[in-house]
Amino acid sequence: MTNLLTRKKDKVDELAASAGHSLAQQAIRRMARSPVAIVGAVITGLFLLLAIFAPLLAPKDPYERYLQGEVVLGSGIIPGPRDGFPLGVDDFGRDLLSRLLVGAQQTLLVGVMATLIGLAIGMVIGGLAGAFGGWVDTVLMRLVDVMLSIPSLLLAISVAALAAKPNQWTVIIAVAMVSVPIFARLLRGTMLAQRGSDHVLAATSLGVKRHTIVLRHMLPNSLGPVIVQATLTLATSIIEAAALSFLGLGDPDPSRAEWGLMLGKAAKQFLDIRPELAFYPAIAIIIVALGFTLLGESMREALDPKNRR
Amino acid sequence: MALLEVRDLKVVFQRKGERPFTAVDGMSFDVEPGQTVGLVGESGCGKSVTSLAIMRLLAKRGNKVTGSVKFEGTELLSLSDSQMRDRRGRDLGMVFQDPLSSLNPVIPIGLQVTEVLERHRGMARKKAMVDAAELLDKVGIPDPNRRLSEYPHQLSGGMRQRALIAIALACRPRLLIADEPTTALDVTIQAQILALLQELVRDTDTALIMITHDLGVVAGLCDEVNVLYGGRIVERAQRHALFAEPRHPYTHGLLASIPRLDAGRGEKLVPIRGSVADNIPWDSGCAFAPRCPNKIDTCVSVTPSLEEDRGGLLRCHNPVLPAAATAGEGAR
Amino acid sequence: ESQRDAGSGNTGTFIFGAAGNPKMFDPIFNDEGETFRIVRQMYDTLIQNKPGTAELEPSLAEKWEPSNEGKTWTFSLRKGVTFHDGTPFNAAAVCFNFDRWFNMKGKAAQSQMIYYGDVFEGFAKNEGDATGEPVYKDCQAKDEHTAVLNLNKAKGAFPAAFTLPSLSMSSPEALKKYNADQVTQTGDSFAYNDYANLHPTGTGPFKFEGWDQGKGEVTLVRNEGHWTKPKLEKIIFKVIKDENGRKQALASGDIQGFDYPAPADYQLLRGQGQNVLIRPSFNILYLGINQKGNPKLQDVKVRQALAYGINREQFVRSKLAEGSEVATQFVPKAISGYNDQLQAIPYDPERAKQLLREAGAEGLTLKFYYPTEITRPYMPNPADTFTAISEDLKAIGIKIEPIAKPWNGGYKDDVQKHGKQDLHLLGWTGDYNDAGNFVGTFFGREKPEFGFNNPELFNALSQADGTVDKAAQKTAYQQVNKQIMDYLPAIPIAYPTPALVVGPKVQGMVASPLTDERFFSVSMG
Amino acid sequence: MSDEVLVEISDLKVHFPIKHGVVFDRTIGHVYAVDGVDLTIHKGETYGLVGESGCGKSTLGRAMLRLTEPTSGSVVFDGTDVAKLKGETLRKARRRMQMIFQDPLSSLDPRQSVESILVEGMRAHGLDKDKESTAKRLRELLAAVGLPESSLRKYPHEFSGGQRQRIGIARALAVEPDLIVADEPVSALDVSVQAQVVNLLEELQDNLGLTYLVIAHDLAVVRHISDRIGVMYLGSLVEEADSDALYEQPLHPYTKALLSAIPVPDPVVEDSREQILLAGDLPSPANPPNGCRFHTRCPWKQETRCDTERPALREVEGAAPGQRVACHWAEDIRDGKIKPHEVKPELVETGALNPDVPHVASVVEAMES
Amino acid sequence: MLRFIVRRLLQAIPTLIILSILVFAWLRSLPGGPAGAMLGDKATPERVAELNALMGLDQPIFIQYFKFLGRVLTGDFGNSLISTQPVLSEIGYALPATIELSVAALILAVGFGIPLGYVAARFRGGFLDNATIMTTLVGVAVPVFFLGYLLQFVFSQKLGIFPVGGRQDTLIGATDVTGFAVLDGILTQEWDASWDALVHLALPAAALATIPFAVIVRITRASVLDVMNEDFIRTAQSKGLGAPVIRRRHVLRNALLPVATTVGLQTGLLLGGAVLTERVFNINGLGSLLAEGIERRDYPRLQALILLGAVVYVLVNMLVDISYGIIDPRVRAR
Ligand SMILES: Nc1ncnc2c1ncn2[C@@H]1O[C@H](COP(=O)(O)OP(=O)(O)OP(=O)(O)O)[C@@H](O)[C@H]1O
Ligand SMILES: Nc1ncnc2c1ncn2[C@@H]1O[C@H](COP(=O)(O)OP(=O)(O)OP(=O)(O)O)[C@@H](O)[C@H]1O
Ligand SMILES: [Mg+2]
Ligand SMILES: [Mg+2]
Repeated sequence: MTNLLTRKKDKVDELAASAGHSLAQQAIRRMARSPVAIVGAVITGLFLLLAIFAPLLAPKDPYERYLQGEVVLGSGIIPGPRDGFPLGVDDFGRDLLSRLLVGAQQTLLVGVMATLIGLAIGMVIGGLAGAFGGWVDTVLMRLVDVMLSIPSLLLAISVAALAAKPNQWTVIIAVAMVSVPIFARLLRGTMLAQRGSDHVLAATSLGVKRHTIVLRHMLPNSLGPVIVQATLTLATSIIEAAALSFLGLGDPDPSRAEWGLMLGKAAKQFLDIRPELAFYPAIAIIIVALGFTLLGESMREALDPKNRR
Repeated sequence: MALLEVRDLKVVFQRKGERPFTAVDGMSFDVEPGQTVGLVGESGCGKSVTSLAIMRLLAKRGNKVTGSVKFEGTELLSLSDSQMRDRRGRDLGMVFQDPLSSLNPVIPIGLQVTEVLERHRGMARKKAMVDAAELLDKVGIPDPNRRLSEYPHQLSGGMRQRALIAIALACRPRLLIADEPTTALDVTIQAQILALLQELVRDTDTALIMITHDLGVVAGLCDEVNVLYGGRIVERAQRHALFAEPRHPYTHGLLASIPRLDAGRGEKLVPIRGSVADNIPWDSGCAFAPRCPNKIDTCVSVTPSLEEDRGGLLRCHNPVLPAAATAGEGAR
Repeated sequence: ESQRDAGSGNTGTFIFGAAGNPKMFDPIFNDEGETFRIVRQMYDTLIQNKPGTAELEPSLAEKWEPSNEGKTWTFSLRKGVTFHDGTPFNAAAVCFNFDRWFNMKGKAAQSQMIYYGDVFEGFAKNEGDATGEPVYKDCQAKDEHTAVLNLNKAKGAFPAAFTLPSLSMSSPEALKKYNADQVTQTGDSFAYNDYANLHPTGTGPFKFEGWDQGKGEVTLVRNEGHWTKPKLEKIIFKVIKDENGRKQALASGDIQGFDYPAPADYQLLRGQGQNVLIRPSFNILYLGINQKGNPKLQDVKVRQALAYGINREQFVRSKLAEGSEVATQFVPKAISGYNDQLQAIPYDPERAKQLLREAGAEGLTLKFYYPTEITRPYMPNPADTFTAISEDLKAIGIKIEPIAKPWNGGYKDDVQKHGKQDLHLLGWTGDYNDAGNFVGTFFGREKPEFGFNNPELFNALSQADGTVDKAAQKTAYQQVNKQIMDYLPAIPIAYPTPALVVGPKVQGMVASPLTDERFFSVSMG
Repeated sequence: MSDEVLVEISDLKVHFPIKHGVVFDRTIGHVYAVDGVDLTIHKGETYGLVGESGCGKSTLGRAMLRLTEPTSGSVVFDGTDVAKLKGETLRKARRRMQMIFQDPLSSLDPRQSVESILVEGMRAHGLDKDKESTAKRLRELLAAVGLPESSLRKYPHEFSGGQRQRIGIARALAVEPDLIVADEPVSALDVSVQAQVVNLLEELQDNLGLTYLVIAHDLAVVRHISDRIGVMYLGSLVEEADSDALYEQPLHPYTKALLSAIPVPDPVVEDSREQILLAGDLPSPANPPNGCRFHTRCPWKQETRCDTERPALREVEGAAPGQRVACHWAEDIRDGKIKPHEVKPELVETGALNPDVPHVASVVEAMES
Repeated sequence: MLRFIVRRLLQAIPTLIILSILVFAWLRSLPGGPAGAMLGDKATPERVAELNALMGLDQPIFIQYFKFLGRVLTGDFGNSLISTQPVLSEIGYALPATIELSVAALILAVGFGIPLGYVAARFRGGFLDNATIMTTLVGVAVPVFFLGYLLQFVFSQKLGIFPVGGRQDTLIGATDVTGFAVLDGILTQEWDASWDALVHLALPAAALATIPFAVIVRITRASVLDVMNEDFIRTAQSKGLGAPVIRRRHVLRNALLPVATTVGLQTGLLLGGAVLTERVFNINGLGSLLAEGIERRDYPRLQALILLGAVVYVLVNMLVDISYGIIDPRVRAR
């Protein structure tokens, strides 16, 4: 409004300009200097590699019950580490190491799919609200308000419980629903801000078609925070899925090698007799969630104009 | 002895992983009691940093301030933090550019004024409130008693700036630093504020450092003007001398590039080419050289020093000759 | 100043960790274990099970005699017994109880009286469309201490059914005073009256003192005059919903016992000095087969293949508690009618594959249902059970489509009503010593759960049930059990042994196959 | 410059509803941003619009281009009423009217290269027929605004403020408009750079025969580039005159005050200048004073008419041709019959309707913005 | 101010109406249905059908909804299927435990989070700052239930410092006045009972507090940093005010605005976290009511709890809005 307040901003950008080329490149450069970002990127990178190549890396078949004959739960016996089973076996005599490795793949699948679905739905809602404003916005945001007002875990539980035929996707969708309102609000906020911005006005006055403006100007410029949020959501999704497993609303195939499932089960049943069964997947989850969080936070930091000074 | 003596003031910003950046590069000037000294220059030339360095309001880390700032003979830069706090607000007042963001949005105006009275005059809140109302009245805020309990957002821009001035002048400081006090305001309001400042300074014999990028403001207000470029003073003169015969090509360029209300309309403006971003560091030559119409070979190899020139100071190898009033021609 | 009793840390207090809140304490409306455990301490039944067995022994009735081909039962009642409210227990009170149940009004009440329905089948005035002809006819107080019960037909369930905690004797005075019969419907549920919630009044060894729902504690105190001379001063049932929580509370001495510890923890618990009391099995865990689900399953060879393909031995050893055994038939050993000639089908994957080949059922894909969010005495961990069995089946070349359903989220509907499954996990805990309570319930008629129609089998079962002579009945059921195993409508997996764990100081606790533990004999050392 | 009229605005009003409500928002008032403006712009001329912040200059400019919906009134552009166009016809019509914005950075999409910025408008109107001609056109545009060809691949943040403004101008020129509305085109720029842009605008006008509406609060700049100037106060025009005439003989008290308030970079002038200091602030456009909008601050305010009757824009006898003023007492003031007097500043009520305070429905929303 | 409050109240109504529709629709579409759940082990298809007819579940859906709404508005949520007790009284019994837990967690989170966030901001970039940030990042990455077990394992099983679970020692025989164990002990001067309750609270509250704590630390830090960069802080410094005054009067108050909002938004997290924490620590609160309700499909209880959760959430956020209004005059102006 007051025309000279922009002076400050201008200077900031002048500085930014001196740094290099595109905005994304600058952000990446800033991140490359931050140890937090590096740690985050390394963790997530390793995790991704692990997930992709898990079947090749796993020394044994994660579903084969090698030592089941030696498991006697009634006497609290689950064989520990030994030759060929560096971390021991689980309560079905399956190789724990292989299960953990293959579990990375399942965990990634749950995390990524949940985030993507949440992102997709959230972006449709937020995008529509932000692009059209007015009553579309009002109606959609009320809906989002309601979703927000149900505690996230409750929402996930509700969705999971609703499934007629629970399967792996139940969990994914349940977890995805939690992030829908977050993405929707975020995108809507930035889109609305874009709506009034000068460059959108400029495009309008050039006679650019409306949908082109929305898709080419408003949306891309609103994506930064959304991408950051998505990275953070990946972390929470993995944890949330674990919580659902813990509450018994997880994957219907209980033998699937998935960290949340493994942790949920072991934390309940074997914490006293073989705590490793819970600790290994827990540590894996914590590290991966931490990796995504670190990456997301440093991305947020790097993209934040305030930090460019 | 001058009220304020700034000698060889230098501010270097140093961020981890970045090249050190010299924002203020050996600034020296004096301010006599009652005198109004102008600091003019374009955005980024170091005006604000200079004022903040004098007030010692720069962040504790990330920068290095060297040189000397003597206030009534006391070296401010070597005072302890608490000694300096005792001076700020009492001996040195300051008014900032953006009156909205410079006032705390969640505290009533009254408290923001009394705060300084309580701090330096040891007044009780009640008494301070009475004084605060008087102050607001003096800076021309109507219905001051009511305004005391209002919040900044309830005031208009001009009123906010008046409130800020009231705060700065509450303890009758000997020196007031005004950093672009009118930049965010409309011309009619700017006129009010400038008139107010002028009046207050005159009435109380306060010295004023006026920081602005608007040469017009300087022309009406200042006794002595310092023109800054790239963190250094490039020209200093009494205001009449400066406007009548600008010697530095930069000063000259500035004057030629702004449309004057009283000039004929047909005259073409003469811009300075390039922009501030094009300047080069002072250490290998004249920072203005890349944009200078009067550039000679020496300019890029020898750093000019600030030298006496017709009663003022000038930092230029090839100053504008009084006759060559149109030397800036063809700048583009 | 505080009013609480100073006697905290009282050794006469036994704190038992319950897995869930009780419903309310009117026995006739109850149907689940957490409540029955408390009800058993407050009430007596006419006949009871001898501690640690499924044999009958006197309780409120000192003698019971069938006559008229099992249609009349004469009870000689214990003398000198009073209800907790001081009113005397006599034949009139017995008849009052039977009449009360028989005459219960309101559909709500009727649909909540599950055990009554199972045993007596109908009411004086049936409401709704589901209940059948009543078995109960009338009850006469022949004298103060003789009650005569007349039935419309004989049933194999008697007299064992008189031990059901649902059929406990309540004080007629208290029932009337606290409007026990007023059951109201509110929204999607029912509400019971003060009798059930605040003033349960029986004759049992312990009296109701209070139910602190905030803390989840039910407190009972000793009934001084009870003929069993109960030793404990006080019993507190403390709700600890989490399995781990109960375990840890026991370890830290917060509680002195809890039910159904996980098999995996037995060793640990014993290491802490706790007593793990293993109940003789009175359960059956089976793998259900729905022949309508997949036509291939109608071939007995395929069903046999499944049976040969499951390594039940290993499952029982590695996943179930000690004392559990591989099932040979659909009734557990303790039941009269158990056929000890029958051998468990051995694990023989090669044979299984061959049978499948013979039946032309290679590459069979089966929808395998299992319940979640539940543990049952016969199935401590459904997911594990499912995993073990499905992995075995996969190994003989059957493809499994796992379908998990919450127990209360439609699992039973799906498998028992709609028969959506090909295979499913289920089991049964006996209510009293009666083979018909097992096999009759499973295979007594055509059911969507199993999807077969075998009139021969149905007939044999109904004849066995109608046999009044106990010895003859036993033989009949042994026959039927063999018949079932030949036909193999489902696969019996195991007889699990649910356990009970008590702290080192607890003495005199006797584990019952029917989970019918009465705490009168318990004391704190 | 010709006498041919390019734009004719009559009785244009833009009122922004102020929404506020318990459950559903109701309109509880209006911001009278533009409140009955008549204005004519001739082909090839530069019309300057000045006034204090918030007086409705930008809104007027935007309404003219239908970037803001006018509440009533008409904007006839070269024979067609822009205010009534719809859909595709409106979109097509936009080609001939372009805008330059105050903030050169925020008006450029940070993710678009200069090339794509420039081509976008051409594409929207089918002007990018083939690659070659487009490339040629781009070169022309860059040359016209004085940017090197290498700029095409660069992104907005890689340029200095002045250069960015040139990109903005090039973007407007790309669709070969007849009219350009420049909303404070230089106020975000450093003084030394301002002149470059001002000169560029003038040059382009000479070469391309453009018509400008230049909006600025800096009267000196406006006067420098404009042929005619309209002075706005609180949503309406108070005076309109040829550039020189306005300076020579301002008729409206507000114009006088405005002119006298502008500092001149010349101590001699400054020392001798007679200033008319206005009291108080611009009243809120949501709650404009009755009668003459300026009467609350007018040193020449009279007992009668001023606070009751809204003066229309009219020609005054003896004034320069084309000079119009909205003041009841313009002649008397000019002739010195009425003397200025002191004005007590009035409180300007801000608060609920204060446009400075962004309206948000909830705290969550506030956090996001 | 009053108008502001009323407005916020009224604004919550549409949200709650939509919510009630959603909850209703959700419950009706769950498999199994209340009858099946009610009959439990012995549910036969016939009995289920009978019971459904009885409870009007065969009526048109909108009639069911309006009946449902009518009951909800009169506070009648029916009886729990599991316990047969009125849901409202069940909630009444469970509420104190959850409030006690959540408040304790919130106190921990706020009490430690804000000072730590502030200190981290003050020593930005220093060791303390980095350590704090790392801690909070790790804190968010640990699943709550696992953390609970971990705390239990270390502090009660191995070290024996804290009790494993529950709210109070059974045998301490505390007098029940309000249902709030700590408060009751104070009211009746049973200090040992109060202390015992507090000791029982420590671990679950700590587990539940981790995530809100981490979030609050980071928000506080960020917002303090933001405020410290504001112009008005420079104004305050130029007045010569001492650092403590600036901190208290200028920094903290402005910095608390976003923190207050965050705290409001955390209530949702707390309710969700309580489900996990209460289960691990054997606390008979709303969370365990809920967990049990979901497990056993206790429809009356579930609908009441979800509605309650949302109402609490909406109300808390309204309170936050109002407190925002108190702290920030700019909000009040509207
Ligand atoms: N805290 C800081 N860290 C690093 N560089 C800074 C900092 N503050 C200012 N600078 C740089 O110092 C130079 C001088 O800044 P200063 O604020 O003094 O300019 P100015 O003359 O006041 O400009 P304006 O007219 O825009 O206010 C600028 O290049 C600026 O980017
Ligand atoms: N979209 C809008 N909704 C509501 N009010 C608006 C809107 N746009 C502008 N206004 C209000 O209309 C009035 C005129 O605004 P406008 O931007 O036209 O002023 P201006 O003269 O351009 O001011 P400036 O010099 O600050 O740019 C202001 O009070 C402003 O707050
Ligand atoms: Mg500055
Ligand atoms: Mg504008």
